[in-house]
Amino acid sequence: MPAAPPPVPLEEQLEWLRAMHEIRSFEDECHRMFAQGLVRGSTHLCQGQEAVVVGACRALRDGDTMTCTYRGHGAVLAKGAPLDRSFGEILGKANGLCGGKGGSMHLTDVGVGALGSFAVIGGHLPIACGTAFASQYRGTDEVSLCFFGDGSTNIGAFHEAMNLAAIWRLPVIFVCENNLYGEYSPIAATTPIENLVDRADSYAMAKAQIDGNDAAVVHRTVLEAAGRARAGDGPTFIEALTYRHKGHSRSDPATYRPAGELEAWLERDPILLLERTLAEAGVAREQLDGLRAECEQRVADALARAKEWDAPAPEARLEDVYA
Amino acid sequence: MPAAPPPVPLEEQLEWLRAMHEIRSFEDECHRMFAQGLVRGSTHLCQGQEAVVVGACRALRDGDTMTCTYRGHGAVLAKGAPLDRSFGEILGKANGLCGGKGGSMHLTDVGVGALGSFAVIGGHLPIACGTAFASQYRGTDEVSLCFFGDGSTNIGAFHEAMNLAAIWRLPVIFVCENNLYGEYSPIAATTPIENLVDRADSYAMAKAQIDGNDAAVVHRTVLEAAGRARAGDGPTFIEALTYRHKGHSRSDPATYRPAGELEAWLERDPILLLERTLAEAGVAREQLDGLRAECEQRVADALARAKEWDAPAPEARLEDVYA
Amino acid sequence: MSETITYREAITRAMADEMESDDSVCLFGEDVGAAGGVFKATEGLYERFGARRVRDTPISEQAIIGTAIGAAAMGLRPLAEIMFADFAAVCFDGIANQLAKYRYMTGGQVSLPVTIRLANGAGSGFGAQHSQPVENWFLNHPGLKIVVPATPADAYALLRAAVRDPDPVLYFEHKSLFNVKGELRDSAPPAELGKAEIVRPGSAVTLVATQLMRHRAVEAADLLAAEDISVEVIDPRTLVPFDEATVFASVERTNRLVVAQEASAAGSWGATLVSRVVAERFESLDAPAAIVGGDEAPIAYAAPLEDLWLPSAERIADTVRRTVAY
Amino acid sequence: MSETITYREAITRAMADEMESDDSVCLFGEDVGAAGGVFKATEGLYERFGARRVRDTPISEQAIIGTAIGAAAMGLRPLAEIMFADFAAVCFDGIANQLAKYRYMTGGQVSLPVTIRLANGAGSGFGAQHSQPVENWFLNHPGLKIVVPATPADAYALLRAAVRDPDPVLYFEHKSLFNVKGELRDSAPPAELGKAEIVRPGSAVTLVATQLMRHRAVEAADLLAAEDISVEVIDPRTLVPFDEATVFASVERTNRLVVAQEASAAGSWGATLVSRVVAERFESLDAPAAIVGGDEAPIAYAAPLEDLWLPSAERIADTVRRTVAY
Ligand SMILES: Cc1ncc(C[n+]2csc(CCOP(=O)(O)OP(=O)(O)O)c2C)c(N)n1
Ligand SMILES: Cc1ncc(C[n+]2csc(CCOP(=O)(O)OP(=O)(O)O)c2C)c(N)n1
Ligand SMILES: [Mg+2]
Ligand SMILES: [Mg+2]
Repeated sequence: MPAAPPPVPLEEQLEWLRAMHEIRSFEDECHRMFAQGLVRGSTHLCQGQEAVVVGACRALRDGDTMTCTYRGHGAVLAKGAPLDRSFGEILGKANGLCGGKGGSMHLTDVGVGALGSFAVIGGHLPIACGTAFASQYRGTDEVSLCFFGDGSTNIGAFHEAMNLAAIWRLPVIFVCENNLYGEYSPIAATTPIENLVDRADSYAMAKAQIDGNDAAVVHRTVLEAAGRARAGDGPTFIEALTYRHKGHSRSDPATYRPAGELEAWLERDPILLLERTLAEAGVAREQLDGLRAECEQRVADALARAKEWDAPAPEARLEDVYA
Repeated sequence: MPAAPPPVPLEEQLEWLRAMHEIRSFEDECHRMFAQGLVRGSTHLCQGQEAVVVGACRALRDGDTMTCTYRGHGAVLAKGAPLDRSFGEILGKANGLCGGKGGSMHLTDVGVGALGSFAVIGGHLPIACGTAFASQYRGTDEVSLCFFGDGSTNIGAFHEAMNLAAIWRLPVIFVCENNLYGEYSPIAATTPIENLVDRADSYAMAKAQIDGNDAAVVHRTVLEAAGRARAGDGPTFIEALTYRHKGHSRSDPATYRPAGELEAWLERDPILLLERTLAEAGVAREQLDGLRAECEQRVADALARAKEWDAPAPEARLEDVYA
Repeated sequence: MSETITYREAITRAMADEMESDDSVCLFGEDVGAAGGVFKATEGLYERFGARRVRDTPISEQAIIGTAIGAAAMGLRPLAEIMFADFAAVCFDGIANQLAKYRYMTGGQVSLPVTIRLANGAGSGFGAQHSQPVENWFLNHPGLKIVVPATPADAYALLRAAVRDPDPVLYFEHKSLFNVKGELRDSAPPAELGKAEIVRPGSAVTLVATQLMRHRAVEAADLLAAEDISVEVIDPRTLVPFDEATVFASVERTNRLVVAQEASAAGSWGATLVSRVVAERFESLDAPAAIVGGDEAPIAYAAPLEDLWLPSAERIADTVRRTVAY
Repeated sequence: MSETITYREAITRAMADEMESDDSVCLFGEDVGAAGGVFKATEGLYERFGARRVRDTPISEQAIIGTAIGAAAMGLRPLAEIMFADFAAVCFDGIANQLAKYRYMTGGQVSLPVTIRLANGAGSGFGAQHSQPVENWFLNHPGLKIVVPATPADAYALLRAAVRDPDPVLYFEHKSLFNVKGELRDSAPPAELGKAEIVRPGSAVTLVATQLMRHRAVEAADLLAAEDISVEVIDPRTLVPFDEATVFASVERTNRLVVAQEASAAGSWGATLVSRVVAERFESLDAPAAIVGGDEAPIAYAAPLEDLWLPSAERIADTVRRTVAY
């Protein structure tokens, strides 16, 4: 590892906190909407995993791309998608990110490099190789960031994507958000090894297992990986240890969790951790509370706006099938 | 590793040599048939890899099952399929192993535990898990032996089958015949690690990398793996280093091989090695030569018989679609 | 005696009854064990039959299907769950190239009594990758049987039949029907695969539909009855084998055919049926055989768009009106 | 000026010409580089365009398709080779759930100019897992275009069109046609997708066929000409988009339709076409529209069985005779 990079300026860390607050409160609003049955289908929330997506996306540059899963609200927002149009998509509005055609599992904002949220496990890992291939082919130094979960490391596409990325030295950064569960199954029930990160060895790929609840650690690690990728030194596999505070999806009360597990993780809530760091660095409690309140307000306003938008026109369903 | 098993009796090693001779000469006959255009389609020969299939299959018991690939003539013969009906299948005869419906890539003789030859890369690895699952489910101690190539370790099904076998502790023995090439590509061109056997670590699976041209080594290694499997200690991944003397398929002159590579491997021809061992153990040259001649004759006779058989009846093509 | 149960309960009960009567029946898939399945269709089976017979798998559909194939080749009767039917795409080789052809390629050396359960269809706001009517993906793959139940009674009897069938069966459970209630006779026997049901006799037109569309077809028939249009609604219940005789006989009486299906027309069972009726009962047709189906587009998320994509009872009725008026 | 070349050479030349004219066109697949491809269709491209633009991949079809999708989303025009079309099964999710729907799900935010080349069809003794006519697997997946050339000229013009097309195109190369020779005009332009060719005008019956069956349809037409049966042979050349207008117009003149296809009927493009003609030109049909296709069985290895499975010119002619005599 190169010498540790200069410490991240406070302003920047405060911006991370803002982003994490917005995601948290966005997800809390989604939780309410689905609980109230305002929205059809299902949703997969990421409260507790905000430090991974914010820390990672803040390590990227314009032009870099990001792909993620159905549990992608946080990642897409972290990459820069607007709150209101993201809500709009989940509400199925014409003004939603995808015109209401994608929905909660497919939030996409190509304009900000949020290239897509994919809902078939493993399906987007090879696609992330493709966006990385494009930069390599063109000789640019853009990197491809790819989020997926612990359970996704058992599907074939994971293996093929990791191998291709390694043998072609593609500038892709695979970030596995290990939140301990795949649906209702603890990862240990479906996977014979403890440290998923070691699967990188099957591809001689650079790897790092990190605290996914520490935004600064995630940021530093992804920055290093991006540096390697831009320098032509190929992909990195990062295992970020984290936890989802809610159930797998709208319909999951998560009763399978051992007593005390959630509570223990709540004490390591990534937002609390970052607030603590900032407080220790001298940021006033009032400023921190103000930031939180302001974010919650911004999210509430965005949702209010989105709710007012129109549904897509009937003809819209026949558009965008072909170019 | 447990203490080395007692040395294999000479008679048994002579039987291995017989089996290897028969496979060699079977494949040489196939080579001629296809070269002469007597057969349509393609064929994938295994001259040079006989020690792997014979050593491995001789370590099995009745009731154990074996699955393999389109390069499966040797494996199926080693498991006990008759020479004439194997030729018959390749010739598309009604009396062929599969009634002429399978062909060179799908030789199958369920009666002897040769459960199938599969022609889509990776497709049979999960199936091998299934036969192993059946023994585990029934509480028998039968094992499932699965052959595949080096290039096949880059396809998704490999990853899924390895992971499932490990987490369920299935009695499977995965034998990767590393013959250095996948079609026309050297394994190093498509795979970022040198020792494929290390991929077992992604599944915390027992592993062994061995000389695939030494029948005794293969036999001993598979015997140990089978012992573990029968004892409920789960699967093993064996990488057998070997070499195919011919091209990938009928149409491949194998011009991509570096000068001298074939010659070097011919000096380690598994049949020569076993003959040398036996000679050193006191078996007379005459006996060895006699055995070879006798095998070649038996193969020639089997082919002659098979050539006489009838083609399948037209109606046969509509049978066996459903039970 | 009979009892009112849901489509979901009928599925669970069919599995329980088959597992009870035959130890070679085993069940595996993602979260089918203690969790009772994502659609709660396996609830209670783990508690009742234990970890040997009911197993959770990793997220590895290729491994799930391959394991079912290998186990079946050795004489077990695996019930494999693929959750959302759309995920059949990640194990398509296992189903289409291995499962469908293994018996044939070996000249009948193996039988493969595999049952694959898949949650099918649109109408629940799951978006383009979790809503497809997947049954059509497998029509051009001889060697597979395809079962598409619409009612609790059929779900029960057909699932038991699927498990007992010596061949591979794809059993589609429609997501929009899990909570539909219906009567189930006590000790109802397994059904026979390949027998259609005349859901509602009629004389003016033959309306063929499955799963969610069967229910909308009946709704449409009710609407049309008020207009004195007598519609014969037929549910084939299985697409392979397909009970052509029952449809042909009906068309001979009604001289008109409409197919209501969820999927778009290209490569669908509806288009196949129309081509068969035209080939075998050309003279019986007094009007163009019509297909009411989804648009030739993926399934959109927004409720109003998805609702428009799915044929409604009203759209079905319109097509029937046009066909009868022809 | 024109020149006689093989179907294989036409394919190679089309790729070369597109790569020459557009640096964003890249090619990858298994052994497509120095080895020139398993079917030798990429021979010389590696030498000419180098390792940056022509790449060998591991045996990882899911990675191949995904890479093509991601690269296309970023503006490249990837040519991905899947070798035997049957292997589309191992990357079916990439093609059917990702490639076909990605644009739609994102409300048109991405265009995916991906061309996937697949070696299709029976007739070469490759057995059940290497011989299927795979084009039908993708009919029920809106978002994909499907191209099925039968001649060197079409192979060339359609492949260039596929590469330039803004949408995903599945381009099927028939294994039994690689060595077929034909004329190619100098500087022939790319074709337009969705334009059928009237291969041979006729008045008594419309015979629609693609790829290997197109050639057998012409043979059949020759046989029948000797019997004074005038057959109009139409090759749609692309299945999606499908040039219905040309077929409809022909049926209006001939009042009879026969489809000759390699695949079995269930879920096929032939069945789909029949259902469309019945819906749109019912009154034009004076006889049952007929499909000549493969048996509802996997493809056997033994030459005599495979030859029987594939519709022969004689079998096609028989069906035409029956249809005309009706
Ligand atoms: C191929 C496939 N199989 C199954 C599913 C159903 N499914 C959705 S999320 C999920 C669990 C994924 O777990 P993980 O990868 O850990 O991601 P997390 O949900 O924890 O973020 C499963 C099995 C799917 N979407 N795709
Ligand atoms: C899914 C799939 N992709 C590609 C092929 C074409 N193919 C046949 S053999 C082969 C090479 C396999 O190499 P390896 O696994 O090393 O086995 P070997 O042939 O050397 O025994 C390939 C790519 C295939 N049969 N299936
Ligand atoms: Mg997880
Ligand atoms: Mg090899």
